[in-house]
Amino acid sequence: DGLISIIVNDPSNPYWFTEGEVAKATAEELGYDANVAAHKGDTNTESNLVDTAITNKAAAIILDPANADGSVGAVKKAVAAGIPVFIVNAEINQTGLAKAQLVSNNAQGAALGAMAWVDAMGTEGSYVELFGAPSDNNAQTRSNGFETVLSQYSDLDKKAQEVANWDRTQGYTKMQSMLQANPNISGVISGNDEMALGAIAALKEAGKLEGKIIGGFDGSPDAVEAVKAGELTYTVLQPVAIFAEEAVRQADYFIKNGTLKVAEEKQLFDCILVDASILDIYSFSGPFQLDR
Amino acid sequence: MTAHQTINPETLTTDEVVMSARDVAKFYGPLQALKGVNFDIHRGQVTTLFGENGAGKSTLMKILSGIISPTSGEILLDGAPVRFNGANHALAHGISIIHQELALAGNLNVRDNIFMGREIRTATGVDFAEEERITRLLMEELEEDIDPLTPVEELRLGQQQIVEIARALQAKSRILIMDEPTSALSASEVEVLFKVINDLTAKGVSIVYISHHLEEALEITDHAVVLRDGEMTAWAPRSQIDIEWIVRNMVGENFDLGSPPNSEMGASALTIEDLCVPDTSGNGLVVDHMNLNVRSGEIVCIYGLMGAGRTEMMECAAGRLRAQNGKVKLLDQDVSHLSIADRISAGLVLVPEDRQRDGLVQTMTVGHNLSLSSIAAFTRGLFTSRKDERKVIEDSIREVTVKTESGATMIGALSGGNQQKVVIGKMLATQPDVILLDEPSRGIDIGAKAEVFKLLARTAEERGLAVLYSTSEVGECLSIAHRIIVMNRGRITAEFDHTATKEQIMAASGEAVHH
Amino acid sequence: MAQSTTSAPAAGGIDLNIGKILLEGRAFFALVAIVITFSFLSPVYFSISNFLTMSSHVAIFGLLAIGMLLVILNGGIDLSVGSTLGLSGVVAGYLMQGVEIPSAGIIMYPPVWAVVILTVALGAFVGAVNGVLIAFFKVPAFVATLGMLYVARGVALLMTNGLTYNNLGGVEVLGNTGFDWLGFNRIAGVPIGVIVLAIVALVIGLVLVRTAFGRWLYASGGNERAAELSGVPTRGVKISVYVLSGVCAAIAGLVLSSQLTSAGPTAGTTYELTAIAAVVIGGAALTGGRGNVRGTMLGAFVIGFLSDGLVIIGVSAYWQTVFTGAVIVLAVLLNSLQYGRSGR
Amino acid sequence: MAQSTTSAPAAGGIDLNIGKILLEGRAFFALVAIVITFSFLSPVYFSISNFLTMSSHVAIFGLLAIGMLLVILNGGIDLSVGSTLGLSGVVAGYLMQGVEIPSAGIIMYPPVWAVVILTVALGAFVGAVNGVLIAFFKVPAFVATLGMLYVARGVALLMTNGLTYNNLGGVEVLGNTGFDWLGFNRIAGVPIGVIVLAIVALVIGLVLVRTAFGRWLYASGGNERAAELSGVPTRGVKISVYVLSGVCAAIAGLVLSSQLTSAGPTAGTTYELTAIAAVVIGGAALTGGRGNVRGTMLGAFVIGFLSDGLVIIGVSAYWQTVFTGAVIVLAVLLNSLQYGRSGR
Ligand SMILES: Nc1ncnc2c1ncn2[C@@H]1O[C@H](COP(=O)(O)OP(=O)(O)OP(=O)(O)O)[C@@H](O)[C@H]1O
Ligand SMILES: Nc1ncnc2c1ncn2[C@@H]1O[C@H](COP(=O)(O)OP(=O)(O)OP(=O)(O)O)[C@@H](O)[C@H]1O
Ligand SMILES: O[C@@H]1[C@H](O)[C@H](O)CO[C@H]1O
Ligand SMILES: [Mg+2]
Ligand SMILES: [Mg+2]
Repeated sequence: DGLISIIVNDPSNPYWFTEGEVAKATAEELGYDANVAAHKGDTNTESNLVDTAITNKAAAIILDPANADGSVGAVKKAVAAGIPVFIVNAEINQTGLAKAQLVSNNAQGAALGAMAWVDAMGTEGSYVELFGAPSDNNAQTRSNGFETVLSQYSDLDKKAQEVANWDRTQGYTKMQSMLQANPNISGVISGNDEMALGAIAALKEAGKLEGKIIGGFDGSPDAVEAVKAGELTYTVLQPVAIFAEEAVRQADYFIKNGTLKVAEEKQLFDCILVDASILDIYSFSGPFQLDR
Repeated sequence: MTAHQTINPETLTTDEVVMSARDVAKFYGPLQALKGVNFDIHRGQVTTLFGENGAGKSTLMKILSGIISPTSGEILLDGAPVRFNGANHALAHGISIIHQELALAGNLNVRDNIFMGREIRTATGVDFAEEERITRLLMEELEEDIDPLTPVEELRLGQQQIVEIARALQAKSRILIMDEPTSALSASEVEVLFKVINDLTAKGVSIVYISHHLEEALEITDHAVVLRDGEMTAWAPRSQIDIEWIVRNMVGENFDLGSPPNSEMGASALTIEDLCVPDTSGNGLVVDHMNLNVRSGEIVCIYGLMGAGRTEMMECAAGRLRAQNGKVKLLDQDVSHLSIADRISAGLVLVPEDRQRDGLVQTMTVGHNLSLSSIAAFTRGLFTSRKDERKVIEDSIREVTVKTESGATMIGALSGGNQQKVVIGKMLATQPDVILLDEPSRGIDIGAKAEVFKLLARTAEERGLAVLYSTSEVGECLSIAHRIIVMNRGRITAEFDHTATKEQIMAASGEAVHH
Repeated sequence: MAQSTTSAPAAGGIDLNIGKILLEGRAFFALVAIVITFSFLSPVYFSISNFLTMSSHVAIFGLLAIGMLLVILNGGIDLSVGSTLGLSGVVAGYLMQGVEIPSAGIIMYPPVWAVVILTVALGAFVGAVNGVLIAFFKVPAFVATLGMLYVARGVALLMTNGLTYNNLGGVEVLGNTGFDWLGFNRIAGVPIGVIVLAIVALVIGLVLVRTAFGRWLYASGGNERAAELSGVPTRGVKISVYVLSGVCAAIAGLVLSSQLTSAGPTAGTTYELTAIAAVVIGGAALTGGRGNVRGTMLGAFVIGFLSDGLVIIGVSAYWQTVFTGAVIVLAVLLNSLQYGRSGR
Repeated sequence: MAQSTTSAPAAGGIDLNIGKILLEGRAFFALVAIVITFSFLSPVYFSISNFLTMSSHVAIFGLLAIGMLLVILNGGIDLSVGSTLGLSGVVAGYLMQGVEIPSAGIIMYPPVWAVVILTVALGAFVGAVNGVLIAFFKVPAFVATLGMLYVARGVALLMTNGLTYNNLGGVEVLGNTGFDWLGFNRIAGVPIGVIVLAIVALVIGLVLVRTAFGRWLYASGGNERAAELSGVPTRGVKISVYVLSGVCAAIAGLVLSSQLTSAGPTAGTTYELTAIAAVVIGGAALTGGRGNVRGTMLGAFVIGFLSDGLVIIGVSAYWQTVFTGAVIVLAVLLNSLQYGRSGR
């Protein structure tokens, strides 16, 4: 009964793909029709998709916003049309609009990752950082989180930082160029897994992967494989499968009862460190789904 | 040195000079197209400019009409020096030009072409109705049944030239320059044009006229000026000149277009049987159940008016157009179903009517244009042999006597006549048995024409080549052709041997024999 | 009388003769087919409110496409429209935040009309740079505007440091409210964006068929040499079309950022391809000289109504990509078969 | 005599006469300027190892650009190369995972050579569809390949469900190892990708100047009607160039996915623009008939060495965008001033 419109960023990234699929499966399990659409980071497309959801008289919208500032208008529009909006994965910079914002605790995850990175690295050495798409708040949040931890160690020397837009190919070429300028680095810290995997390919090609400390973020299936293979030191699992499901359940609750299941708008979901030791104990039941 | 020192036009005329060029020189990069020319235009008279391809005629006219500026020298208008910046500026001074290369936008209709850049405006925009009315009047004046709203690309070449003429007439200028206005016109259309010219001169309009049809030009000229290699070599009033005078001053010797060679006629090389080609609308036939036979070593000329269907017949024989019915046979082999490429390798080639559009690849060199159809001849295994290609190119350049620095020159740098020779040379290099030439003499000067005809006669005689060419000038029929065929509305209406007279041929074509 | 000129494929127009539409534009059939199909597949598709919503989505691409049409009629191409849209939005956002004048130590808040004018001027400037590179320095249009695609985008990113301007509403006391009016309000139920598109289409359509400039544009696109020899100021025309394209992109940027009430530096990425597709589906030839506003509008509506329809019926994003490509080719295939024309 | 014909800008070539390079290609100067500037700004730029790394980045764009050159010489354009690259990588990845044959109930693991051949055949097929649409159905190249841009990308996404194939190494016992050799190994210190590029460039360069096909291509790009009347099989040539462009894109897809040891469906997005830019910077005319492999290679190196240089000296991503645009325009500006040619 009723339609839940799920709007994700770009399903060509496994992270967002899982987000959409989990939400859809949950909605269907709860007896709704569900549409998954993608705005690919374009606020205009996102706004069009919200219009379409309004036309379709959706009972609720699950939205992964394209832009912390830029998506506010689209959310307002949905709210004005009387459709409850549940934000997932990334925040919007205005409260009181969405019924809930369920996101991973990026700051906590970044700190978690950076500490694991220091554990593996020791307190001295040089490294480079790969930065995500600047239009996504998460990129800055994570970078700040890394910085907060790593800047405490004066002998950790950040040689360079490059934007690689969350993309594997860009991670690869940018890493190769940074390697040229800084052939003796001993580690890489990356804002997400795709870029880290690109960096691994570059290091492998240069014959320099051995002994490098490389940190990822997301906990994507490819990254988990790389951790198993000993190529990636760790990845920080974002509980996307959990909050995507939870967002739909909260929406369902709101549709049925007209009240909120959880009072707070901002709900942070802590990230989990996935390194080799964890994989010895726990296993994955699906993409981004760690069984405890 | 320059000719003007020996011939001073001003001493030879008493008529009022409305415009003149003084010591005008023009460089295109290192190439000097005009080397200090003096030229006068007289009120209410026709001044005709003669000269070989590349002599500098169009260059001089472009300077007079403000399209380009001279490198040095000055232009006097009513005795006072002027400097034009652009065609519109010259137009404002009462000078307009009919361009040699049609300057029309095919996507626009006739009315829009005539008025583009010179709109009749009202407060709310362009006055289309008034423009259309004037266009209709112009078409009536030129006795041409063309609707003002027809897109120009749907008109045949001759009609497009009429539009170009109409545009110049519309400007109502006092000086009208016509750079080869008749190259695509039929004899009757030329007659109408001459009538218009006479009306204009009677009203005091001055005309500058350029044509490679010498006889035709002599009909209306009041003064003749000859340019040669960028210099003025002769000047005379009508009373003192004849064809022989023009040709002598143009090229330094007298030319004739040759006579039929004594070739040994072999078996029939090209046979066309019952050929039909539909017209663009698909309702009628442009080529109507035509039969034709050309033997090896024989030269046949097809004469006809515009729209007689010569182009279609040749393009169909060469494989460009699809026949509705009928057969094309080459040495008794039926080639009707072969592609263009296969017909070329079988020995049937076409030199098309429009060399810029269909004959030349402007982005390539002379050599690569010449060798384009015979690549197989110098391909060894997978690759072409540079040595063998060079030989093919050099032989061609020699055979068709292209005036070029080398095969490496870009094709665009050659004069029109030499470009035409390259197109012919390209086809001859394939060692064909039959060559079709559609108006091979269009737009080339008398010297080049003679050379082209001589080349064809020689190849027919020496190689036993069968030659079929079309022309719109009767004089060119009575040159090297053994036989002359007249076409009218897609059918052969008469056939003559080379002893026929011009009057006989023209009468058979359905053309009014004038004067 | 003058009106009937539109019978030639060259002539542009806003003429609404039904017979001609049927004959001329296969895009029209494509649009009808799309509307029928989706109305059949979804009960909500065929409704005034949905058509208005979809039209306001079309407005953005439609504005870009009209500018693109002018450029394409001239035989050029403008790859920079998406970036110009993004840059314009950002500049409008910047101006709405107030401009600090350090020497005076004050912050100026230009009123909305001034913001609009300045933004449109910026679009015109970007277009003028393209135009000068193309007309005077003979840089091929593809290259000049490809360069501008990068430069304008880079500048937008540099201006905002990748961030998005959010408060475009203005403040009552500063006298700069009203920016979101463009995107949010409706006149007689019709979104302002759609009205803006209609006005621009009407004006440009009129310019194309009724003014000397229109004829110059068709002439220089059809045969530039001929136009020049006839006294058409071909360089001026060329620069003007790029300026107009820049202006259209700036207007689209204003409409978009006011619809979104925010302006981000990546707005409009890859929209140039959609705009070109609309123009070509609408029957214009990329070789220049052929095409009209009516066709381009149909093309924009075909694309917009198709993609919204696919979303409404819940087709997956991947299939949407496939369908979009197939429809572009099919619509043009029909046009090509009709005219039997070839080209780039 | 005929030899010196190659001095004309039309002629293609692998001829390495220094004098000619200096005279002809301003792209060469641009490249030298870039190398000098960055060597000055960063001590690590000027080193064999960096040049090799940069060259292996250039390899991807270079392969696409060579295919694009052929299409552009023909007077066309191929916007689908980036998507074809992505699709090819994905198909290769799919084949490497083993193909399940449900009827027989077995999984086949094709050996790497078979994967390479099948992938290249796929590229050829995509190109052939473009070619047929353009040559037989007269769809403008811009439109046909724009449609293919969407369709190929959509198919790649549908095949993988958005996921990335990760294990391209193969397994010893299945006899399908060796895929990563392409991307990882070096011969005499030179990355395989660079060697592949060199071979393709050499072969295509030779084809252009020394074979009938090459001559046909220049002729049909320069004047299609004249070429046809001269016996050139223009349709065959047209289809061939799109097929070759598809093949080049497939090879680029193989090299890239073997470099990354993974194949994702979004690989190659917007690479078509970079490939076109390389061809045009290399002096080819978008109107067809002019250009050569040497120039195109220079163009690809200009772009690659510039963008890597900017990364090495640590210029911000936004400035990189601006510089890229400016260099594209500047390099072509120099070419245009030289030839005084105009065009699209
Ligand atoms: N735009 C140009 N650039 C370079 N050279 C040119 C240009 N236009 C003409 N020329 C050269 O200038 C010379 C004179 O050319 P022009 O067109 O005036 O000859 P013409 O007498 O009109 O010949 P035709 O009878 O063939 O029309 C020729 O050598 C020609 O190649
Ligand atoms: N008066 C006319 N009205 C309409 N169409 C015409 C007219 N005259 C010719 N055509 C068409 O124009 C096309 C080209 O005619 P064209 O003049 O080239 O024929 P042609 O016999 O080859 O003459 P030429 O070679 O002397 O130009 C033909 O399809 C013909 O049917
Ligand atoms: O959180 C997500 C993931 O990290 C993804 O990989 C890129 O976009 C971010 O928003
Ligand atoms: Mg001339
Ligand atoms: Mg003819």
